[in-house]
Amino acid sequence: MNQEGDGDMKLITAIIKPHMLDEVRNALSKSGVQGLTVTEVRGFGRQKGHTEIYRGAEYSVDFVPKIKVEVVVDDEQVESLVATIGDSARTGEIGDGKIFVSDMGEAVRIRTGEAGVAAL
Amino acid sequence: MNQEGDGDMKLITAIIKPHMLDEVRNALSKSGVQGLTVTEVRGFGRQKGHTEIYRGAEYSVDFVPKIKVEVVVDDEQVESLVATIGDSARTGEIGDGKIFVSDMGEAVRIRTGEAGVAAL
Amino acid sequence: MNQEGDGDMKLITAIIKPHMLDEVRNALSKSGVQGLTVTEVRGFGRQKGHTEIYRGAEYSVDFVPKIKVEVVVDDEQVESLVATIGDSARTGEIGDGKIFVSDMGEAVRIRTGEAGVAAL
Amino acid sequence: MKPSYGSSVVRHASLALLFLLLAPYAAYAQDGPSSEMFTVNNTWMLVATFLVFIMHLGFACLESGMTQAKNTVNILFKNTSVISIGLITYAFVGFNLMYPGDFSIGQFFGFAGVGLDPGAEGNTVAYADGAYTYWTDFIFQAMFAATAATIVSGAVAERIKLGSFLAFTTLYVALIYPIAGSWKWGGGWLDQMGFYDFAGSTLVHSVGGWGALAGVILLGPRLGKYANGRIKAIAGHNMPLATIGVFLLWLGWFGFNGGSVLSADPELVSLVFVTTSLAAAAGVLGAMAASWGIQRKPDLTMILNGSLAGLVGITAGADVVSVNAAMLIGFVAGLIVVASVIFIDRAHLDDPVGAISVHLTCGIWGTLAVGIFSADHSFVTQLIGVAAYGVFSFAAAFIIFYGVKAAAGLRVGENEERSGLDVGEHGMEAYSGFRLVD
Amino acid sequence: MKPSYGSSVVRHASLALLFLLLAPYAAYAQDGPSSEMFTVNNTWMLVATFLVFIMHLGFACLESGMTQAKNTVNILFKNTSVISIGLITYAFVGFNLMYPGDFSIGQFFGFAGVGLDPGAEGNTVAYADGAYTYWTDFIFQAMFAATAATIVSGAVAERIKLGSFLAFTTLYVALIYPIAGSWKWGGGWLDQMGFYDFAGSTLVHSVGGWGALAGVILLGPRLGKYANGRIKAIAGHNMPLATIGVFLLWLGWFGFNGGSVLSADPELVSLVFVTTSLAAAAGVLGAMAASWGIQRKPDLTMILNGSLAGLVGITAGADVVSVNAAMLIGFVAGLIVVASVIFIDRAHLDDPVGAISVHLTCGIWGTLAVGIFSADHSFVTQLIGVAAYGVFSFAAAFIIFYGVKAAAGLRVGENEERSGLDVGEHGMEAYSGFRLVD
Amino acid sequence: MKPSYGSSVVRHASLALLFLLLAPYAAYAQDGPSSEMFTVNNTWMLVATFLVFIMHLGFACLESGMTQAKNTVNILFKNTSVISIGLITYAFVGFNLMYPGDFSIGQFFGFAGVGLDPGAEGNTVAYADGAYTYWTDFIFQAMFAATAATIVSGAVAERIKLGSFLAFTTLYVALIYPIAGSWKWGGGWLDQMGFYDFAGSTLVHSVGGWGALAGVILLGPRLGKYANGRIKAIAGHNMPLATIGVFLLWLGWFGFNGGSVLSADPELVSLVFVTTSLAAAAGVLGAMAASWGIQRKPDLTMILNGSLAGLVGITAGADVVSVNAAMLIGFVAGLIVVASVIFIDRAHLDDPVGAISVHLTCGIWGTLAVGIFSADHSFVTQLIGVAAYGVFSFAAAFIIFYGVKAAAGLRVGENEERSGLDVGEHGMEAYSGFRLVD
Ligand SMILES: Nc1ncnc2c1ncn2[C@@H]1O[C@H](COP(=O)(O)OP(=O)(O)O)[C@@H](O)[C@H]1O
Ligand SMILES: Nc1ncnc2c1ncn2[C@@H]1O[C@H](COP(=O)(O)OP(=O)(O)O)[C@@H](O)[C@H]1O
Ligand SMILES: Nc1ncnc2c1ncn2[C@@H]1O[C@H](COP(=O)(O)OP(=O)(O)O)[C@@H](O)[C@H]1O
Repeated sequence: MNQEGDGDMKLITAIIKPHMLDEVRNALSKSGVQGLTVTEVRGFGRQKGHTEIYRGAEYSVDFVPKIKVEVVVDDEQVESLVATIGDSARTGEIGDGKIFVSDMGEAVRIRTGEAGVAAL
Repeated sequence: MNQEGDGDMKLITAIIKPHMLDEVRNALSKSGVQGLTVTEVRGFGRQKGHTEIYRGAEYSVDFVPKIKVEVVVDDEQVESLVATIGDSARTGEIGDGKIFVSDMGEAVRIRTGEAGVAAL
Repeated sequence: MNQEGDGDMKLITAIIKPHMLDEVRNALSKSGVQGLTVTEVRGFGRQKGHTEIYRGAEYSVDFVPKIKVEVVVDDEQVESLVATIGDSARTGEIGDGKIFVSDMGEAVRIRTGEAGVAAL
Repeated sequence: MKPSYGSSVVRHASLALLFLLLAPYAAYAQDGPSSEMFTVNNTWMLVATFLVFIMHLGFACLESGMTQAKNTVNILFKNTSVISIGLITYAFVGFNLMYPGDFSIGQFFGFAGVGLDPGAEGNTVAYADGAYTYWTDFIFQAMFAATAATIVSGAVAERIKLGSFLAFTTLYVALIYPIAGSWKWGGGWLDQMGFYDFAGSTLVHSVGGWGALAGVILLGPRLGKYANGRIKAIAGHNMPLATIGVFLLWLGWFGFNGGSVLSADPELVSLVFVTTSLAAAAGVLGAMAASWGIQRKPDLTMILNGSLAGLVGITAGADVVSVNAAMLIGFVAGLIVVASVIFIDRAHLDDPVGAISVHLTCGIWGTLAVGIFSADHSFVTQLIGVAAYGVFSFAAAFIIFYGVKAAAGLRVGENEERSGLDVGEHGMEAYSGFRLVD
Repeated sequence: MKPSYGSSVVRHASLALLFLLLAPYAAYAQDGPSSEMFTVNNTWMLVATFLVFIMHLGFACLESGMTQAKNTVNILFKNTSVISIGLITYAFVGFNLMYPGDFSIGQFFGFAGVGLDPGAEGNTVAYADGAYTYWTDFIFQAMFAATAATIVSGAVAERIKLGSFLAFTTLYVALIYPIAGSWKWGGGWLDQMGFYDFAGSTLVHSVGGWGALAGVILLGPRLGKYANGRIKAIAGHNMPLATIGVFLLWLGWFGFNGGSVLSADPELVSLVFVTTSLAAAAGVLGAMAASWGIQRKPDLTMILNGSLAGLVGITAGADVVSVNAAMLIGFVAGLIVVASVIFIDRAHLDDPVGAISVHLTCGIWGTLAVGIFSADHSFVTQLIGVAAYGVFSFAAAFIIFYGVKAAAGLRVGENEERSGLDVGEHGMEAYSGFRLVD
Repeated sequence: MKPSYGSSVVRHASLALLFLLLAPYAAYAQDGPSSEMFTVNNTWMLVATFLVFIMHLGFACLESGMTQAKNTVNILFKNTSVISIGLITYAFVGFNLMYPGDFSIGQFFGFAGVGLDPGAEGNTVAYADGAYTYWTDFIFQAMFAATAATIVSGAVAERIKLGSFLAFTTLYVALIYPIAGSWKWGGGWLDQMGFYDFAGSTLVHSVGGWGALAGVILLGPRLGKYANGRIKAIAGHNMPLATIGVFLLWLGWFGFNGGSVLSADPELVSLVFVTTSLAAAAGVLGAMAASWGIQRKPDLTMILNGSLAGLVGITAGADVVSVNAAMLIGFVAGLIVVASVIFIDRAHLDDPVGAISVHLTCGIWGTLAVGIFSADHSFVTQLIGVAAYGVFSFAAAFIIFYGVKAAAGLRVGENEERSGLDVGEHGMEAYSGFRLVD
């Protein structure tokens, strides 16, 4: 693996409301992000699920549907992109979600074998 | 991003049996965890899939349904929470799953912009 | 947690084309990998979605279905496994995907409590 | 259809003729239909009744299949309720508003009183010249009644409050549909003018379609449907369900049209089967041509609409046009429905299932087609009928929807619309255990 | 229904009267029904037969829609098997147990021998006074037979072993249902006592419901259903499927009740169509009122149960109560079924689809309602019938289930129940390629 | 079935006898059927018509349920198109090719001209001796016609180009099916030889099955189906849908076989109901035994195929075999179909829904069974018929498919096949909003 790649990248993981995905993707696109990966997840947090009655019996929906957006970026972009995501995903209501940032050691583009930031 | 946040947090990722989710969530709630994210995944491991016959032809189901629980926590809580998860997810049978721990550099609450442990 | 485990492991995350999953899993199995976790995700990248017409109105499918393969491995295996994944997932077409590598601090087998590389 | 008593006598003239021709038993034919004929006629009308009943399942399947998964429970609830409300209100007031016997206000309105009463002869051969009993008459008509309201349901889906929709439905099906129906099938002014609508291209489908249009206008489009000047396609969630719906509707139409012969007359009922089937098939081909041409790829939902378009189109004249005309009417309906769906969408009228295009646009086409393809009917009279029903139904629906809106509001809140009416209105999911996206 | 030979003669008296009234051809009417009347009667009975057949699809859809996705294949397998086993065993023994002609043990038990034999006159007008042929008689009755076992299927779903269920079914449908049936429809002791059950509120639905109750008691609840003293709601996985099921059942009921007239008599069949439809509709409204009131939101599954409740309720008296009484019976059934579902759940009896509430509770209500709303029938006699069927069916079902449990076990293992019977019993998934949660 | 004019006279002899026996009104019976009998016969034939119609929904549901979710829209599109194309082409040429009246080339080919024309007597009692009208005759036959092409659709699913399939269908249904049909039902050479096929085990099902076989051979298997010498199971995506399909097919078969009596004759129609139902039920049990035995677990798709196998098997002789023979024919068909599915798969012929096994294998079995179980028919003649239809249908289908392949190609591209024909051919998803795996 190429050396320059090491430690130069970060993984930004954002847990957002499902209907904000288009906004976030648009905002990231405009900021030059060329790739990202999206997963449907369920969240448990301050935004509670709700209780419903089905055939007379109560049941609680503990988890709220969320979308996880993962994007691996060059170290330098992290701060601005975290801000971009935060701004585009914000509705101001509880449950807007979180953004996490962690280190990414290496990236490889499968098709070409390119590595590091060039692979993003 | 705020400084104190850096390096103070860990991401605990647990791969568990689907029907143990309620136990794990309850246990984590009791331990004070305020948020977590759940993903449906499929696992391949020592617990094998199975072979079935459909219309006379064999087919193998290689993957077993699993649940991935992700929770970002303050460094100090890691050890006890890993134990909590382990205890609550254990059935003693093969395929009970794994718990992974990695560093989490930063966390931001989208709604408020709070960062670091305060954002969890 | 046991000490030797610390820092000795890496998480390899590969985003691949769904129909290449069998190849990748086979290749990894042959290379001695004993466990991995798979998630259905949707990707946005150089491989674009497509535009369709439904009842006279255009709509764009922005995301392409992808599979995320996650495998936690002993540090020493990383390079060869990244190559293995790359080789088995490659079709040569755009959208073949990425492989990311990051540090994994700890691993625990829920059933036995074993930790570190022994837990994989 | 419908024993607009005047016309049914005319209709049965052909049957009478047949009797005369069948010489050997003419002796007793003079004395009216035999109990055997009464029994077979009535049996056919009851078969037609259960066929029309199953159309309500067809509507439920089509409407839920063509909308999003998160609103499915709500749609199924509405459709189950509409047929139930329709049957009960038709028993209390609808039947007697639609077939008042005597009109009290011109030939526009009459009411024969609350509830059902077969009277002394209601279930004998005397009631309808041996064609059916009073009970059969009622239940066949009752199955039709809820149809108009169900058509509205599709157009206003995915955003209307449950309670408000049910309030509208109750009033529309209990009062507006039967009053409008009395003008023709009840023997009112349009019947006397010579307006023709065999089984309800106008009386059922357009009446429903106008209600749908009023609802769509007052409700506004679904969130995001016409955001930023672009038209967003919101795909239906279950194509097999929608297809089941359409086939069940087609099946039911054999009773809808076939039963509107109001007897088991071999020639007429079989002719109606042929014109109905071929118009539906031609509608599929018309919509296939249009959608394959206009869109780049052939659209399943368009050919499903196409078959219904052909069916609605042939409904007004199924017993009076030729087989070739039936195919032409159906094919044109198939072309028209595709154009109409696209046009209505461009006009920013949000009709998730294409109800307005299928029932109103093609209902009008079918009614006018009688004036074009049947030498016995006048285009101008047909046009007057179309216009009269348009003005009355649209105005009535608009006023009711407006009143309900003022009283209780029509739309669910934004958050509810976004997360779906199933959880919002019913606290349930349609597909518990399935992973849904979006 | 059913040619409890005594009562069918009485029933047809009205038809005979009609003949007499239709003066001109009275001449040959004296000599019995014409071949035309025979043909139309028989045709109607065959239409009713295929309508009852489609109820089995209705049950399959309702039961699978109301349970979890992981048990769907198992439920579909059971339902497809039950109708098949039912038809075959009814041909071999059931028909001749239910209509033994002569009873051998009091008026409690008789058996006319193995297999089908129309005899010399079985397919002539002589067999049933021109109402139907022997073959029609058999096949119409055979379609009913499997119903009782299918009712049980819903209640014991999601945890019973396939083989054990099939063993129970075979015995229950081959022996218990027809023996019980012979008491009334076969002309046995309850028939002679004046007990009335037109189309089977008790003979079919309660018999099934008692079997369901026995099964539920012996099986115990699904894993986690009543854990920690709390009642856990386990939602059905496919509401469109459940709704299709209910509409198909309602459709089939036109044959179930309409065919139980046992001829195409215009007045009676059409009356039965009206009472049946209005009771179902009123059942929906009753359940809507109850569920909207008790729960905070209107529950689709409750109004689906409500329509079935109305249908089961009207089944005992569909031909002898007034139209207004039919609506009342249906509405009350709709209220009752909601209360019963909640009550049975609180009693920790785990019935995933509400089969006991729909078929047993409302079956009893419907049977008693005949004693209340029909002047010609005694409440006490109705009560005796209800009790007699209850004791016999419950005991028989309990014994059979108990025996099967002792021999082979009733429940699948915990792991199998958790991962679903589809994989466990069949090695298949119902929705391959769909992402399921849980 | 079918008025192969010769045989229908023979068939109606039994009816005539009945008339004679019913002494009192024999007076006018001499003059031909009464208008009442004409009406009830015709009504039954129309009921049979709508039952056959609903089989097309059955095929659509079964075929889409047994294949992958990503090809569902394509399959629904094909099925909706096939019935529509079938009806229209049958009106233009099919009916007059199948019932040419006079043959022009030996007893092999005749054509009565383009389009429909009832003539002067077409809708009177004179047309078919009071059994049905010309319109009924046409529409009943037309509903059958598209069936053969639909059978092909299932076998070639998940990889055939839409346009190429529609081209094949149009030719096969417009020309090949009716020409082949004329040999027996049109009164051609096989009819004169004494070949018997009551409702189409060979004329409909095998003709479709041979077409399916030709298509499967020319198309090749789905990607990955037989990779590396192993047989990969590709599971169907929606078992409730497949089950709905099979029950609707069974339902429709009451019209398919019951209508093939070509009158409402009480004895014959009711016998056919009994043989048809019991054969289907026995087919389920046969397939259950085979699949539970051979595979380790009972396979739902196999018992679904089993019921169809029983139905196809009984179709050739439903009116001429005993009830016990019907059960045996059905049970054996159930065994055979399981063996055939496995055998065909091992022969690397990729038939996703088992169409060849159900329709061809069991169609042959059913046709030969007439020679075995009916004393009045010759096994050798049956064999000749089977062979003749095999040679002609397979060759014709092969040539058409080959021509279409040369002209436009048969298979979609690999990428399209992988991502599904729904997006590739139609730009749509069947289950928008559902998370699909794979
Ligand atoms: N500590 C955590 N670790 C992982 N995911 C979390 C954590 N806390 C919250 N989340 C995710 O973020 C989502 C939003 O959090 P929540 O507490 O509901 O609202 P807010 O972000 O507005 O405080 C949750 O549904 C969950 O998916
Ligand atoms: N090295 C690994 N990397 C990622 N996930 C793993 C790894 N090993 C196991 N898993 C996940 O953990 C699950 C359980 O592992 P398995 O080997 O079946 O049982 P056990 O944890 O009891 O040894 C697997 O299904 C898989 O999802
Ligand atoms: N920077 C990134 N961060 C996270 N995921 C990415 C990133 N770039 C690409 N991906 C994922 O990889 C997939 C393939 O990338 P794409 O650009 O389409 O093709 P290629 O890998 O051939 O360049 C995308 O669909 C997306 O899921």
